[in-house]
Amino acid sequence: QPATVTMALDWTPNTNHIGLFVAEAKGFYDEAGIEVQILPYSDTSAATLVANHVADFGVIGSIGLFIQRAAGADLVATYALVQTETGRLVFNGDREDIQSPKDLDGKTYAGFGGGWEDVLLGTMIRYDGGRGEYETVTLGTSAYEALYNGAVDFTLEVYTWEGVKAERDGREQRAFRYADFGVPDQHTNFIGTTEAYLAAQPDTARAFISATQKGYAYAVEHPDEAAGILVAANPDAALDRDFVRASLQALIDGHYLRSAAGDVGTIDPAKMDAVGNFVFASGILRDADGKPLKDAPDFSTYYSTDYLSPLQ
Amino acid sequence: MTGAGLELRRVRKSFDDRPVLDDISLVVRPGEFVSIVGPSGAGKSTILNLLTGRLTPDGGEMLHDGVPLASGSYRFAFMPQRDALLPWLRIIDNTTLGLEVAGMKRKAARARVAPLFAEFGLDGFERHFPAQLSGGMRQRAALLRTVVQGKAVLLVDEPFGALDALTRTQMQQWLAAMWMRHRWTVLLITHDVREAALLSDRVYVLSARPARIARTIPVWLPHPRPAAGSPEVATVEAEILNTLFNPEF
Amino acid sequence: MTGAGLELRRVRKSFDDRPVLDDISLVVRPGEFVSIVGPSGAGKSTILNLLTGRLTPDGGEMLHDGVPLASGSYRFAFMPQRDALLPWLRIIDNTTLGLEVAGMKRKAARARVAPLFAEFGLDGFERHFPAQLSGGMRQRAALLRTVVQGKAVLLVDEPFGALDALTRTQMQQWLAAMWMRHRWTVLLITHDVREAALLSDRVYVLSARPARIARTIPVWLPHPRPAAGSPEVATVEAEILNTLFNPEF
Amino acid sequence: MWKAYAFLSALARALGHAGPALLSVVTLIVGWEAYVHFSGISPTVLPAPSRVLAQAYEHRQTLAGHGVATLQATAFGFASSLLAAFLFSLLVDFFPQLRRALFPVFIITQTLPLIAIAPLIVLWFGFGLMPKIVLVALITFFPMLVALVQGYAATDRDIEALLASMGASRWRIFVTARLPSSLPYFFAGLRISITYAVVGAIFSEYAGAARGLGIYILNAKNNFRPDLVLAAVLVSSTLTLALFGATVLIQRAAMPWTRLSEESR
Amino acid sequence: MWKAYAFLSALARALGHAGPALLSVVTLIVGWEAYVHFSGISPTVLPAPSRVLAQAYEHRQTLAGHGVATLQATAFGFASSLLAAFLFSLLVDFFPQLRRALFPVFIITQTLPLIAIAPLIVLWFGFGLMPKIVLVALITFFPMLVALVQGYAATDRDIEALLASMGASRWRIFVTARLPSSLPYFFAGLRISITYAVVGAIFSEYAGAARGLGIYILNAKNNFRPDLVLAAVLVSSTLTLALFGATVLIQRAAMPWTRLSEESR
Ligand SMILES: Nc1ncnc2c1ncn2[C@@H]1O[C@H](COP(=O)(O)OP(=O)(O)OP(=O)(O)O)[C@@H](O)[C@H]1O
Ligand SMILES: Nc1ncnc2c1ncn2[C@@H]1O[C@H](COP(=O)(O)OP(=O)(O)OP(=O)(O)O)[C@@H](O)[C@H]1O
Ligand SMILES: Cc1ncc(C[n+]2csc(CCO)c2C)c(N)n1
Ligand SMILES: [Mg+2]
Ligand SMILES: [Mg+2]
Repeated sequence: QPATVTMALDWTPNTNHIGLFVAEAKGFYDEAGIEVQILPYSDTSAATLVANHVADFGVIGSIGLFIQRAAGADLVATYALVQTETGRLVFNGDREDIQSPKDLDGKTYAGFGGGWEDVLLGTMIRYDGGRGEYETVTLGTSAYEALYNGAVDFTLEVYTWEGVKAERDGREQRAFRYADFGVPDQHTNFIGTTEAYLAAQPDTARAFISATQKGYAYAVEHPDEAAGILVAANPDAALDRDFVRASLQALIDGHYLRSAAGDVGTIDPAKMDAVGNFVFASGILRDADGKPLKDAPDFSTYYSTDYLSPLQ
Repeated sequence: MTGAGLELRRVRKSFDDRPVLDDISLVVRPGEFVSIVGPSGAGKSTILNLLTGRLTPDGGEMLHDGVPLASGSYRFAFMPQRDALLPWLRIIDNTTLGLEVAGMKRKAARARVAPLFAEFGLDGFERHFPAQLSGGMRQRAALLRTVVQGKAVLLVDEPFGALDALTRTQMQQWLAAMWMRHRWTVLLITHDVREAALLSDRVYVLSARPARIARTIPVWLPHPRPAAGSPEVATVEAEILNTLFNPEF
Repeated sequence: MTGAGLELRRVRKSFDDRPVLDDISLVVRPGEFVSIVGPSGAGKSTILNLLTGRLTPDGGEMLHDGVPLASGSYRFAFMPQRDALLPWLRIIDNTTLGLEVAGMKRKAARARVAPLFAEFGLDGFERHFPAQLSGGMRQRAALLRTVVQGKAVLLVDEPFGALDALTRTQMQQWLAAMWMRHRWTVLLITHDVREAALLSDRVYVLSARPARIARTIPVWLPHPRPAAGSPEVATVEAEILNTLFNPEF
Repeated sequence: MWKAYAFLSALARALGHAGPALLSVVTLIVGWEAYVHFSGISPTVLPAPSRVLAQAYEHRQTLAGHGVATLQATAFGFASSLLAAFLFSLLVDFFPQLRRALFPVFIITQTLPLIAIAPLIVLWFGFGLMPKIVLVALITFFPMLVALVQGYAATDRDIEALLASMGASRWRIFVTARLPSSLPYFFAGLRISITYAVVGAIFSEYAGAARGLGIYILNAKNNFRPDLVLAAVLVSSTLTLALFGATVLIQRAAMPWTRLSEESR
Repeated sequence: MWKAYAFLSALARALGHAGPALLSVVTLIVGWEAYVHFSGISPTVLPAPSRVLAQAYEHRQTLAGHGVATLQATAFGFASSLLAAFLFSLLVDFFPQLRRALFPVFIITQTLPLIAIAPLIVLWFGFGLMPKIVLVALITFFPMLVALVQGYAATDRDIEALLASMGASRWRIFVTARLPSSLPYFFAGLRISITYAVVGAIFSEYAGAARGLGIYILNAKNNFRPDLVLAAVLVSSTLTLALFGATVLIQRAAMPWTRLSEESR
């Protein structure tokens, strides 16, 4: 009787998730003796589902991890989906009035509804010499339509997904990278679970993480096959195979999935510390009672690399 | 053969091929109290609907003082089954309704109605809502609203059908007394054989649908008539009942 | 002073300190047809509610054949105001209702009721729903349901109050004929003075609330009595009405 | 012969009834189609109905699968809700004091904004059928309870007095008089609640589910496929209308006396 | 003296009425509090009511700001909905054929799952007040229209016949008889719709807005603060109950004849 692992997604299936589907399709999970059930994206964030034990694992955003951990949520990152930031600030290419982040003052931002977006944008604009004052309309999943329709001025996107799609659709876009404006580079998102789960099922966790890692590595090696797997595994999503392939290529070419050093899934302590201290300094880390943290926590407890296999 | 008052000649009316009034001829002379009695569903209310202009006859003539009734002339004051007081209007506003609809200013209408409240036993209830009145008082208010319009004929449809038997008897006697004083021209529809016998100068008995005038019964008794116990009234009642229960009619 | 039949002695009943029945004493001997007449709200239905056990008196005695009524004995068959037929039951099931509630098997109950359908003019309507019957037929079905229970006394509350005046007259005559045949013991509540005069051996006239027996009027006329036109009946009616309209009473 | 005539005239009447409705629905759809074609609006903003229909047909299997999941959630949720409403209506009918204690609590549940509550319910009850049942019940339970209690209260007092005079027990009176009296109210409530039940099930899926139209809609939306969103909406609306129609049929079957009284007088 | 007595006894009666309700609500809250404390459940799963209240108090200004935005959206949306419902009810009353054509379309709008429609409406109408108005109207318009049309139909035919016999015009009959007749139905509809209106406004904010309780809830959820989510739920429920209470008061003021008839007989 194989152990069952439930895995919650953070968005509709996309190339960030490709290793999961490849591991499933290529039988890596079977080989590891586990059965993985991938839960579709829903309005309840994967981190919440994981922290409340509704799902065993989930895709957790980087800054979300820090905020929730600080607030006492039982969350641990066990796998870095990407080695470097895939997110970026994006706006339509014809906006001559936007040349650098300080031009965003007074503009309208389509947000996803989280406290950290303010920190990110405020930091970038102020780093560039602006005031960091802009309008926010919280749109969640409608943000991109709103941007394309010109209803808002800018938003955040995942370059390797929305960005590639815009390129393929011939939509002129320009973007600012966070790291160019005072925000430390980070693993944009992780596969995470809870301390409680790791304590109770260390072997299952290891089996799942290492098989997943194998899946991502395989996807990098066999992009054509991997793209086909993602499309076939998600018939409901009606994915365009060529687009998926292009997105995967962008992930490979940018060394997002496999770093130039050859790491897949590895969590870089230096990046974690830099980002952790950055968000701590910005004052958005709050304890369980909603009070800002006084001292910087030990960020090394926020993640664990013990479950990765020493692949290389 | 024309004359003063209201006259119907060979009036017919069908609804979707279903004949309701077959052949109705009747007269109501000025100052007369005339009743129509008939089985349920015979078409009694339909006759009044023809007279108020809500319906138009399929055939026959309707004359008032010898002149054919034009549609939209609204010559008669109508008192519908039950009292049909508007629950959201105070009694004073209910009673002036006909005058106001006819275009009179509210103030003038109130001035016209106010003196009649005492006579109708409604003194002090001007500012009450209908729900605050007893069944008998409501009927008097409805009748006040009808007569104050000053129309040539009062068309009254089963005014006391919803009252309990005792109150009904009281109201019939009150109406008889009022009528003797004012000598309104009245066409009364009723189910109640005794009511017809007590109040009318003449009773038209309708057949079942399609309705014809089965019998015309003149009542030659002097007014007022006793509420119960007069053998003459009883004879009239028996005559009406015999017509109604006669299977051949 | 005890005897056969139903007897009430100095019965009193109040609702929340509001006296409704002040002092009610009456008797219904076996085979008698007794009526209670009184103003609306006097407490007539309350008397029946005491007899069916829905209410208990505050004072006085209620005896049947000389024995005090125990609560929950359900000795009398009750026919409520209007017909109270259950709309969702076919006529056959409506008429067997009392027997089935009393524990009789459905089949036996139907066998008991079936032969009576013809006599009650309901032949062929066994499988109809109440809404498919005319008002008069519904009343007959309700009465059938009442008598078939085989109880010692029938308590009948204003059976014909909701019928139009003509149908009501017909039903009164039918009931008179049925009663002559079966000689049920009946206590009838009514508003209708004529109904009381036509049907009863004795009429109790209630005062307004709090109710006392204002007058007991024996009716010594032979059955059947004519529907209208008998001066003797008219005299009884007048007597009842005089009591009711007497301001001192 | 008479039967055939009656059938034909009933059909003609039904068409006569449906005619104006069809006309306006068709007008709406044609107008929408024309607007999309002539305004040149992007199909990612407003897809044409023809496209929605074509996509619905193309993805019919997937849609059917998700539709069945939603239907299942609706059915289980609504059945539980009905059962609970009936049990509580019994309780409240036999112990009227309970009514004052319970109803305000139920009223408060009706004021809760679902979008806030749905994710919490998913957290408390997991990803399975349970949160769906709870949400559908939360939406439909109180309206059904109110319908039943109103229905009981509408029982003819005379009928109750009659049964009491026959020596009927409280329970016998309930079964023979109060319950049948409540049927028209019950069905009126049912017709409205069944509409909310479908919407509620989709809602709960949206907050977290493995399958269902809610999940499908969310995915389609994120993939910038408003045509598929609308195809799923089409399925869900059809489902709702079908359930609505079913309640009407059930009512006709369950209350023969109301039907007959119209026909044969 | 009499007045004071009447007031006191009314108060006592109100408390007598409210007593069991308060008791059960308090029991619920105390039970919840106790459960949270003794089960040791994490506050990120189920925060204690004391915590929710404390947080609501602490963030009262922010909550008030968002509450006002939601109230505004509700008010505008509901007002537009009422106006539209009244105009359509007039139309349908004066041209009854229109009813058959329009109602099926409106019925279909009631089966649309809001979660699917709300984002589309936000895209079509922007992030201002407009999409909120549209969504609130979409939810409440048809129930109000039905209430009004039912109300007109409930007019006593005798009263209409009477007015017609006096020579009253169609419009005069409408104003004097049909409109007042519809008031009880109108207010019954109002009481239900106002509840949905608030939920609808929060919903549309959730799909896209700059301010409002919906946004607050979304943010609190994304920041993993169920205590703040529930604090916002508390505000929204209070808002709903207050609006509900207001409609009851307005009804009493607008229909004095129903009130008097109980008092003074
Ligand atoms: N507008 C109408 N359209 C179709 N049929 C009608 C209309 N008005 C009345 N009828 C039918 O005409 C017949 C006579 O109705 P009417 O109301 O005149 O009877 P009635 O003698 O006043 O009865 P009741 O004594 O019960 O008041 C009935 O069968 C009724 O259904
Ligand atoms: N269960 C009750 N609780 C309180 N008051 C009651 C109750 N039953 C009757 N009453 C009151 O007692 C009085 C008499 O009522 P009852 O029904 O006996 O009158 P009634 O003579 O049958 O009237 P009607 O002729 O209108 O049927 C009324 O004022 C009524 O409001
Ligand atoms: C494929 C994909 N696209 C968009 C988001 C939404 N999102 C959440 S956080 C963030 C900004 C990254 O810094 C964005 C764009 C997602 N989660 N996954
Ligand atoms: Mg009539
Ligand atoms: Mg009574």
